[in-house]
Order: sequence, then C-alpha cells, then structure tokens
Amino acid sequence: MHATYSPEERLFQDQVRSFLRNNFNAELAARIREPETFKAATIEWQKKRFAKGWVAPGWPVEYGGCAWTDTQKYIFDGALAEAEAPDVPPFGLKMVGPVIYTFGNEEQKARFLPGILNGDTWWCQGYSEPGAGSDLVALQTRAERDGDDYIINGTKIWTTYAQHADWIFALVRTDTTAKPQQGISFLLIDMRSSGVSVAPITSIDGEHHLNEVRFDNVRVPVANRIGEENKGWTYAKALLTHERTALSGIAYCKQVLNTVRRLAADENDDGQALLASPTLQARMADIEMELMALEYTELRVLAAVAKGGAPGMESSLLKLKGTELQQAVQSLQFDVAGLYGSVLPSTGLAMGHDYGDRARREYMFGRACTIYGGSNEVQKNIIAKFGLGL
Amino acid sequence: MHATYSPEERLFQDQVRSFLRNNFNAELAARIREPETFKAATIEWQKKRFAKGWVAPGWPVEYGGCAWTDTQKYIFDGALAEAEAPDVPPFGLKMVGPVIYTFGNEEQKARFLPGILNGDTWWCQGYSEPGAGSDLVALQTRAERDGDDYIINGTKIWTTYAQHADWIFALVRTDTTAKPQQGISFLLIDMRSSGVSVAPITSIDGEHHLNEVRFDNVRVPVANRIGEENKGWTYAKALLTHERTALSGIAYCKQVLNTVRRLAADENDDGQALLASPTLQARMADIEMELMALEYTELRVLAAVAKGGAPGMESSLLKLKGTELQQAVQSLQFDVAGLYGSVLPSTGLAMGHDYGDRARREYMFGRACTIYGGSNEVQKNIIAKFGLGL
Amino acid sequence: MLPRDFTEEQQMFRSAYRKFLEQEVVPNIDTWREQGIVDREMFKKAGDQGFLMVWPDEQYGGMGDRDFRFEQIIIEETANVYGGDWANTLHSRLVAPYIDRFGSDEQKARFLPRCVSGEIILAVAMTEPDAGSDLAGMRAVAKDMGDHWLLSGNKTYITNGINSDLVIVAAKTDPENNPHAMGLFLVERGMEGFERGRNLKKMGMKAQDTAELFFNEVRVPKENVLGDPSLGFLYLMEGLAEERLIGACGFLSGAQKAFEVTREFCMQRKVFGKPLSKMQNTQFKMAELRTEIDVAQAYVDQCVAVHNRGALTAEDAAKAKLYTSELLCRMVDEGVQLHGGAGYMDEYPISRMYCDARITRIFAGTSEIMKLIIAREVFAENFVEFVDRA
Amino acid sequence: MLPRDFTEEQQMFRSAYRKFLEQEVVPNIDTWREQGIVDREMFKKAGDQGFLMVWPDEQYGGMGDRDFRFEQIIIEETANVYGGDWANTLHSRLVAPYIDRFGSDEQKARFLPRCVSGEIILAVAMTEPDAGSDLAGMRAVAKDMGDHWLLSGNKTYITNGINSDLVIVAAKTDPENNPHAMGLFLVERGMEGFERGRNLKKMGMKAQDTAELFFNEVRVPKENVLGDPSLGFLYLMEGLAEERLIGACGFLSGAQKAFEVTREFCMQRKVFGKPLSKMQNTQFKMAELRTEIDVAQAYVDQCVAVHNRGALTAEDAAKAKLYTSELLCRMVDEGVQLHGGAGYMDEYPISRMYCDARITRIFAGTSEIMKLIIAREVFAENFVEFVDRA
Repeated sequence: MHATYSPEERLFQDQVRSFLRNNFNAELAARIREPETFKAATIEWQKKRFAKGWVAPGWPVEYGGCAWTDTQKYIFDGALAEAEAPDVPPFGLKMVGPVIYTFGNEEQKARFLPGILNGDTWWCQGYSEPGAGSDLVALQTRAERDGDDYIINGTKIWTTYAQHADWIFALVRTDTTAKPQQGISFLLIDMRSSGVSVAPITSIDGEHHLNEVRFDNVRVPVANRIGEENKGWTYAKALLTHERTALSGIAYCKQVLNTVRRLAADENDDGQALLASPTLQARMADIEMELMALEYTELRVLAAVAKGGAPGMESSLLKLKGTELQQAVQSLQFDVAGLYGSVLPSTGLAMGHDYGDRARREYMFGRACTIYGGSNEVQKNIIAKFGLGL
Repeated sequence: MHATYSPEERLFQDQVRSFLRNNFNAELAARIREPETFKAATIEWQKKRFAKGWVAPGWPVEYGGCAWTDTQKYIFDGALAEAEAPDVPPFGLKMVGPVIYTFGNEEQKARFLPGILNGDTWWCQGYSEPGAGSDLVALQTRAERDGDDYIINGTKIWTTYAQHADWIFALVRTDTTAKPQQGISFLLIDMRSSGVSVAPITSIDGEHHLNEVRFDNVRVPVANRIGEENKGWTYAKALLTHERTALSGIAYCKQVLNTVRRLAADENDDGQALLASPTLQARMADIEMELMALEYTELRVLAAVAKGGAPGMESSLLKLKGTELQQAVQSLQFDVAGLYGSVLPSTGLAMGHDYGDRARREYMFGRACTIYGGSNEVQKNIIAKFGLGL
Repeated sequence: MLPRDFTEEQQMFRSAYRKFLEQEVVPNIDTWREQGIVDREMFKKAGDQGFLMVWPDEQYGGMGDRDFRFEQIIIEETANVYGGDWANTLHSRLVAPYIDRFGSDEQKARFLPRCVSGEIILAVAMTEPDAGSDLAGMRAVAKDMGDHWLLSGNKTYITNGINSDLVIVAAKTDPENNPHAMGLFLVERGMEGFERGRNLKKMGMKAQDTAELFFNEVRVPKENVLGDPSLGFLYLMEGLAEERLIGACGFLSGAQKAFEVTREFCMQRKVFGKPLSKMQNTQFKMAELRTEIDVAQAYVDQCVAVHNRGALTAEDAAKAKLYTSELLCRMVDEGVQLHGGAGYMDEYPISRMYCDARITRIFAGTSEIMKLIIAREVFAENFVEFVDRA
Repeated sequence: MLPRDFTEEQQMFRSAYRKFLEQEVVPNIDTWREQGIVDREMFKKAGDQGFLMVWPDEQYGGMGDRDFRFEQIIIEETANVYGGDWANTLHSRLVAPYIDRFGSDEQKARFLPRCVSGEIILAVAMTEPDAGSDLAGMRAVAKDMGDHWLLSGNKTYITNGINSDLVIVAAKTDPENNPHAMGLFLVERGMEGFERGRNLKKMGMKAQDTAELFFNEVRVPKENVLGDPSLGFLYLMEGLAEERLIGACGFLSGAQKAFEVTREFCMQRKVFGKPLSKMQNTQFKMAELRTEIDVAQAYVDQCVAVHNRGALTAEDAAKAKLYTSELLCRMVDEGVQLHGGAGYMDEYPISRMYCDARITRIFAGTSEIMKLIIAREVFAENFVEFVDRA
C-alpha cells in the first residue's frame, strides 16, 4: 500500500512520526506498563495527543474529531505501532463518547465530552453482572424512580479499571415488567456517589485490572440518563457493535510483532539470531498475513461506517478474528521470550530479559480477549444468525 | 457493504442480473461441468460475455476492458456467484493477455488480443517442467536460434487443458551460460506446430485436465517472442504475481457456499434441515468470515494495482489464504453431500443426489490448488523474505 | 516407535499371510481396480489357506482363536500392499459374526463352513437410497406369511454387492405397530425377486464392488431369519464397538502406510538442490504426524487388548474411529502436499490413498456423530475421574 | 475410558498416598503458594511414611521396587489435589537417580538414606543466566586442585533452589582443551562460597521455590564428584528419556484434571437458560479433548510399560513430551474459554492451571526441539516400517 501514498500523505506521515518522536519515548512507555504509574502516565499521554488535536480521530469534527481520511487514520495507526506507543484508553473515547454525542442531549454533550477528550475524566463500563456474563439482557441491577432521581441497587462485574474511574456508564433495569430487552436504561453514574463500592478481582495474570462494582441505594439524577427511559438496550447495541470493531486490536498486534522482530534479531539461539529460525519466520508470516487481511477488512468497515452505515456482522467478524490474532501474537511473543517469560519481575532480577515480563503479562491478560466484549462463541452465533440468516 | 450502493450502482446490479438471467442457465452450467461438453460450452459462455463487452473487466479500456469501478467489479462478481456462473478461462484473459498488452509489440497485440477476448483462441501455460515443480528458474526447455526461428526442445508438465489449446505461452532457456534467472525468454507457440505432442496425465480425481507437452525440434518464429531475449523471467514474474491474485478464487468460494446453503436447506438429516445443524452453521460462519476478510483484501490489492502499483507480497497472501479457503469450502461441500459424494456418476445412477458428483470432483481437483501456481510453502517463503524482510 | 505386542504364533501368521498377499493380491490389485471388482476366487484362495476367517470354531473350519490381533494383522498387512479394497474383513469380521452371535446351530452349520472356505461371499444390506444411514427411516419391509417372510425394499452402497452369495438384509417387520421392530434376513443368491443393480464407480476403494440391491417380494424361508425378527435393531447395535475398532485399525494402517510412502518420497525428492527431508518444514510436519500416529497406535493396540477381554465400550471405540479417521485424512493431505505435483498424479500411491481416505470421516457414523456419542459419556452422571480409573 | 493397568499393591499405595495428600498437602497448598515455597518439613513427612522415594534399595530405606508406575501414581495423585508445585518428583526421580546411576557405593551410603527420609532435599543446577538450556554455552567451571575442585559460576531457574541441601552442579572441567568435558559436583548446604539468590516469583507453579545460585570458588572435595568428571554431559543425556516421561505423566495428569474441573463447571453453569453442557459447541469441544486425552493416556501408559523394561527410546519419550505438553495447553485454553469470565479469575483452579501450563512447551526442551529429535528418527536410514515393528 505504501507505494501509493500521495505527497500530501507522505508529509502527514512525517508530521505524525515527528510528533511521536517528540512526545513519546521508552520511559513513558515503561510508566504506562507499570501498574503503579499506569494511570498518571496514561493520562499524560492522552493530554499530549489532546493538545495536538489528535485524540479522537473517529469522532465527528464538530465534537473534536480529526477530519482525517481513511488513509490518514491508517498512517497514524501505523506510526503508533512503529513507535510501540499504546492507544489511549477506550472507555471514554471509543465507548461512552460516541453514545453521548449520538444519543445524548446538548447539556450532556457539553458536560461530559470535554473531560473525555482531555483525559480529565476516567470512565469505566458497567454492563456485565455476576452470573450473566455476556448475556446482557439477563441483567438484574435495578433503578427505581424517586422524584428526579433513580435509586440504584445491584452489582456489576469484570469492570476494567473501575479502581481508577471517575464515572461509570451502566445499564440498569427501569421496568421489570417489560420484555427482558426493553426495560433497560442507560445511565451515567458518578463513582463518588454515596453507596458505590469497588472490590478488586485478581485475575489470571495475578494483577488487578478487574473489579466488582456494587450499587447500594445509589442516587442518580434522571438528568444523567441517556435518551429515553427503557431504550437503553438500543443505545448499548449501537455501542457494542462499535466496541467490537474497536476490539480487533490490529494496531496492538502490529506493535507486538514489531517488538518481536526487533528482539528476535538481537537474541541468539544456538549461535544464530532467533529470527533466522524458519519456524519463527513461518509463524510471523502467517500472522502478518492474517493481520493484513483483517486490517483491510477493518478499513472497509470503517469506510462503510463513515458513509453512515452501521457495522453489523462485520463488527463480530473483527472481534472474532482480531482477538484470535491478539492471542497468536501474544503466544509468539511468549515463545520468543522463552524461559524468561515465566519469572515475575517484582523480585528485581538482575538477569534475564526485560521483555520476558511483558511477554508473560500480555499473554496472561490477553487470555480474556476471546471472552469479553461478547465471547467469541456468541459472535459466531451472531454471524450465523444475522450475517448468514441460518 | 450493500447498504452503501448508490442508485447508479443498483441500476448496474440490475443490468448484470438481467444479463445473467438471459444468458446463463442450469443447462449451460451442466454442459460446462461435463468433460465432454466443457470446451464448447465454455467458449459459448465466453462469447456471450464478449458480445456484451463484459469479458475482460480488468483490462485497460483501450484493449477491451470495461472501465468499471472497484464496486462495479465487486457487484459483477457477486452476481456471477449468485447465478452460480463460472468465470471465463483464465489462461488467455488473466494470464497471457496482460503480458501481451503490457510487454508485447503492436503487431503481437493486433494478432493475439482479439482471439483472447472473443474466445476463438484457447491458450495454455507452459511453465512447470518435470522435476522442477514450482522452481521456475531450474527450467530446462531450450530454444536455439536458427535464422528467424528458434528451435525448441524440452518438456512441460501440469499443463492444464493443453488438449484443448490452440496456443501455448512458454518459458524457454535461450542462454545456458547466464545466471539461471537471466537466460530465459517468453515465447508464444502454436500448438499445431510440427513436433508438439500432448500426453494426458490422469489426476487424483480420475479425470484428464492435466498434460505433459513435449517439444521435439519445434520451430517458432522469433517474431513470437514477447519483449527482449533473455528477459522472459521479468515478464513471467509480473504475470505470476497477477496470477496469484487471480488464484484466490473468492468468487468461486462464494458460489460453492451459495450452493451448499441452498442444498443444505433442502436436505434433511434426522428429521430436520441439514442447515439447522449448529456445527454446519459454525463452519459456514467461519468460512464466510475468512472469505469476507480476504475479499476486502483483494479489493484493496486490486485498487492499488489500478493505481499503478504491482502486487507483491499481497499476491502471495491472496494465493495462500484463497487456496486454503477453496479447500475448506470443498471439504464442507463434500461433507454435506455425505455418502453420495463417493459414488461416480458415469454409471448413470438413478438414485442419490446430483450434487454428490460435483462435490467429489471439486474436492479432488481442488487438492491441487495449494500446490500449483507456486506451492503454499513457496508463498510463505516469499512472504517471509520479501514481505517481512526475514 | 514403541514395541508392540503379538504372540509368536501371530508373528508366524503375519509372515505367512504377507507371502500369500505378495503372491495373490499384489500382482492383481491393479486389474481389480480397473474392473471395479475383486475376482471372487480371491476369497476362495484365502479360505483354502486359512487366511479368510480365523475366529470360527474348528468344527466350522476355523482356528477357533478369537484373539482380535489376528484380524489386526490381516488388516495391517493388507493395507501395507495397498490391498484395502479387497473387502475380506467385511466378509469375515463384520458380517459373519452376525451368524455366529445370533444364528441357530443349524444356520451356523449350514453357512459358516462355506464362509470360512470362501465359497460363500457375504454382504450386509442396511443403507437405503433416501434414508442414508438413518436406520429409523428404513423402508424395507418383511411381511410374515406364516411359513415364510415376504421381503421388499431397495438397498444401496452395499459392499461386495456384486460378489456376495449371502446377504444379511435388514427390514422392518411390524411397520404399523412398532417402527422399531426389525428383522435380519439371510437372502441367498438366486432367490426369486432378488436383483442387483450395476456396480457403482467410486472415488476411492475402486476394486471394491459396491452395488444397489433390489428385493421384490422375495420369499425368505423362516429358517433364514437370524434370531428374533423383531430385535434386529439391537443386534446391529451390539456389533458397533467391534465395527468401529475394525475401522480404526484400517484407518491407522492407512495412515502408517501413507506416512511411509511420504517419508520415502521426501528422502528422494530434491527441491532447490536439497532433499525435501532436510527442509525444516518437512521435518516439523513429519515429526508432528509421526507423534500422532504413534500415539494413536498405542491407543488402538490398547483398545484391541481390552476388546479381547470383552470390555471395549462403544464410546471408546467411537474415540478410536474419530481419532484415526481424522488422523488418516490429515496424514494423506499433508502427504499429497509434500509430494507436490507428483501427489496429484494417479500413478503415485499417495494420490489413491487421498481418494480412499476422505469417506472414512463419513461412513459408519460421521465424526460429528462420534463426538455426540463421546459427549454423552463425558457428561454422564457416572463419569469416573482419572485417578479412580486405575 | 479404557481400563488401566496397576497391580493390587500399587492400588493400595495409591489409596494410602491419597490420604496422605489430603492430610498434609491439601490444607497447606494455598499458604505455600502465597509464601512462594513449600515448607521443607513436607519432604520429611513424606519420607517418614515412605511416599518420597520408592525405588531405592531397602538398604537405603526405599522399597527397592523400581516399577515406574509408583512414580506415575505419585504424579497423578499430586496433580489431582493441585499439588503439582511441590517438587517431590524432581527430588526423587529427576535428581536422586544421578546418585544411583553414577555415584560410588560410598556416595550412595552417605546421601541416599537421607534423601529417602527427606532430611536432605535435592536440586540440580544446569541452566545459566545467558546460556538458557544450551549446555554447550555453559560458563561454570571447576578447576582440579589436586585434592579438591574449585567450582565457580552462576546458575538460574533452579527448582528447590532455596530448600535444597544437596545440589548437583554441572560445570566444565577442561574448558580450554575440551569444551565438552563436564563434571557433576555434589555441592552441600553450607559449603563456603555457595550462595543463593532470592526466591524468584513465577507466573505458574507458585509454591515452587525457584532461585539463582552462586558458586564463588567453592571447594568441592574429590569424594563429592559424581562419576567421571569429564563425562557429565553424557550422564545428563542418559536421563533424558526418563525426564521427558516424567514430564509427560505430569502434563497429562494436568490435562486430565483440567478436563474434569471444566466438565464440572459446564454441568453447573447455565447460559441463556441451559446448562453449558447441553450446548453442541461444548459437547463437540469436550468430546474432541476427551478423545485426545484418552489416546494420550494409552500412549503414556505404554511408554511407562516399555520404560519398565528399560527399552524407552529418547525419541519415543520426546513424542510423549511433545504431545502431552501441547495437549495440556489446548486443554487449559479451552477450559478457560468454556469457563468464560470465571476462568479468568484467580479463585477458579482452571485459571491457575492455565498459568502453570504454558511453560511446559518451553522447558526441558521446547516443542520445536522435540520435533527435531523426532525428525531425526523419521528420516534415519534404519527406520522400521510399521508392519515390521511387531
């Protein structure tokens, strides 16, 4: 594709690379990776992108988007991957933001969008509930009307980074008599409200990303409801299909592949560079190939969305293949790290490779990606039903 | 994607569908499938497309192309798949034609292009040789200069439909002292020349598609050489990458999937339609998904080629994934046919399903597709080497 | 490769049988394949030398040794000379045991000696044109006429259909009142109303005669009914574990042989100047397959030992059938791929093995059906944990 | 599930050991995991009751029964209570056999009784910080000082690194003249210059103490050299088949246990109103895994039987290691996926099994190395065809 860039596009690429050189480095990357410094460093990085006006490429221009062409977005993502720079957190910018500017009223837009863009407000997502898993229509959290407020009771689970969050966007049941999908509303809830409590969940990698969030008679103003009462499922669905698109993680996969290539060129195995192994080469070629195919698909889907279409079956496709690929690159990275991948870093080792820890952590954490955001089995059902009419 | 068609595009789609309704039917499809009637019916079908001006969508307009947009090509292929109509034979239109209009002289263009377009000349490809397989640079067939002619001696193998062909385009060694890739020329050879003999090869499906073609002191005018002497490898390479793109077979896969869906809706298994099986649904969803991803990739590659780029690693990607998918749909089709797939039709059975035979034949024949056109192992080497720089 | 376990007597039997095959089968197999049927004298020759049926008691002419390893030796040695399409095992170990298990002493005395000697060739007729392998949908009917039964119906895909002298035919005996009542009828060559269709051509197993059989009001004397004429369904079920084990032994022998011819080819064939066997891709693929084949052999041998003790369950036999048929297909597929173009030519044995293999995942219960059988065991309440299984 | 083969005595041993584990391991394993090390009294307790080392001759305190099935029982039962991170097998069957095989009678009398009783805990130190498992790249050196050796070097990833009282250390003994000359040295707790690094935290096997060991001019008396100080490399090789078999027994026990916890979960967990075990996807996946596990168990049991006869080859053991480690990883991966979100939480055993599993494809020779070993056998000139293997 590169051969076809126009001179303007090449100029843009230079600008992006130069921005990254000046604003992102290994030190910042390390702080983003470490749990203790993760939040502050992530916000710092978002603010740099915000200052440049490059924080929300997918948003409409009137709300702060970049008015980029598909090719520009492609160039930008590619440059991020080259620089091994992570994307900004998705909860505000890719999840609740689009819901607010699409379905929210003017007051809500004015109140919430700025904090989402500049990183001042950290959001988390309140969908899943204990026992309900990916089955959102079975949700139990109830909101009872009391004057201008709702009173919320219930529990949300698998809430990523709730420990850092200022706000949560949540689905709650406002009508228990309606059909399961129809009595649900979409609320924005201040995490500092009285009655909100967060309990950590230690996950498979031994780290704390996930939480259980409990609502015990929490008061939420009706003004914090998005759109109409009992129509929350409609808004959530629109968000879900976008979320799945976001879940494909192509830029992340490219980044990991870059790292692996760089390190495998340095590392020796039995006297020659790891990268010279035909097996490693074949695995990299397989993944690169699948990744390219998926990337083109994503570009197509994004182009269709830009023209006003809603991603349907395609978003499931992206989620399914994207998460499979994420696990494939993580597994590859782990194998390249070899024995070094199995030792935790908190013991302050003097030996081994610094990327062993990254390999281990990402491999473990990545195990969830075929489960969350609607498990891959659910995605296949969606494709069979809505995509193929089976 | 369909949601985004413009009114003009919809109109075009109607025109294509109406053309197919009037010019293609099950009877013609059956004749194309049967070995005895294959050639005549294939030419009949090509002539119908030629009469409409729709025989070479990928060619430049000045040589007889259609001046279609990518979307129009997509619509056309989609309509072919819906109608379960095969594409025209690739040897002239997709293989030697582009070489002639790109590298041939004016006289060669005037002499050969019309017959390629209207179906009067049937071409075959003379690349592979016994013992050399996909390793084209090892080729042995020699051309010695004698006045205004070359004298050709050697053997080509795996030549598809040589038994039907009027002409063969072949790679021959014109300089035995040069480096292996540099002493090769690209010749057009009349199959009726004295000294050309064709021996059939019975292939895995028990049918005769493949041949060995022997050249025994065959005289070929130097005027039939494309481009410069000893530069044949350059022309062949350009063709090869295009050929691999053509080998992805996406339209064919869609066609088979359509057939499978139609038949599986009719067939019963244990009291319910075969199509109701969750396993079958999951397999179809998997394939459909991969197919869609590959299709988008192909569209991208074609767009890049249209802009003047040459498909490089991408063409290997398309060949690799495309042939894997072809085998996957053929395997699916075979399973749906079940026991009926194992019985040959030539016994004139009164029972069983008429598609059992198609399933068997395509499954068997399709086994070759990961081997020919540069085996998939070779493609992976190409991707690792040229695509990834490993 | 782990050592295996055969008695000295069995080893001697193996050598003797191997000599017999070299003399009688090897020189003729190609002719049989062309004519689509094995000469019926082949059964007689094997019978004369005691190689056709080992297990029947001495009074019937057998050795009276029911150790299944004799069958395993016969299956393995036959596969080793590509003789798998001689349906001797069907005769001796799939059909004859019905007479042994459910026949009266009179029936045994009347038929078994001639089965052992090869004068009578056996077949079993269950499958019907529209019902496939679905026994519940069977339409063949036998009506009790007092001193005889009147049998009517069509059967298809009957192996030994042309050669057979005695056919065990399944038919419903009380279709109105009890659709599960089914009888097994011994229909002899020459009975009035018993007609054969033509020999069907197949994609694999070409020397095996497979035919349609027609029963048009055939008078079957009462002494030709096997056991209770309402319990045929149960009778058929009882033999299933052994049938699947026979299948597994055959499929695995096929995989072993396909491995060996591929190995030979890889050691001889040179690509880019190096034997194929020196390429890492070849080594890895062959090592993976060697591992799976050896692992499968241990399982199948263990199944045989357990079966000799009368303790092989239908579920364990289903696992053997599932695993070996899938493995065989993977093996021949990779075998063809490693053979390259040669693997696609009828003259190389791997291409014939490829053709023979595919149907093994379909007949005698598809892989999907095997999985459902196994799943029933997995999710049964009386599942035994592995440490308690010792 | 095929019946297995243990003697009555072994069955009794199994029950007794199971009771012991319930009393001594089950109540403590979580504490050990938190503290990152098993209490060293655990070895003593097992020794007191005769569960630590079965094989040593009675004069050294063992039962003198070298039947490997005792080890298999210990491995299986330990895995069954999630006790795999107690490195008892490393002590008793990986390290102690070196003393048995290569030690003098004096050394055996000096060390073995206390190994059997659990007073001495064993470790082996081969791996080095930069050389990985590459023995050729080893830097540790021992210098012959006449009446003693002077040992220097660093070792890493040493299991039982903290608990061990006696460490078998590999070091080069003639680095200048003969880089393959290597000795095995018995280094005892308290020897001057022998230091331990901190206990490394790992992603799996958290109760196993894994440490770096430093040897700084340690004076090792001549009576603490194992066998010939130049043949250590050969000594290490000799144990490889048994080490891989031990690995295979452990990995397969892990897969069995992971299957069982997943099965339990699928029967209890409801999704969309139906138990997960009733979903076809679950049934198919579990049936496939059940088949592979049962097939692998037959192979491993067969390897054990052959090993008991002293006939297990390095290649067959490599197949067992390759197959079971890959199977274990597939099993835990599917196990986590079927558990959904729960599988991602530390409190469910499947998540811990997932963490433990991944490294099995890397340590003790990666899957790639196993394949190369197997390929050597496959393409050896003395390859034996399957029909001649009986």
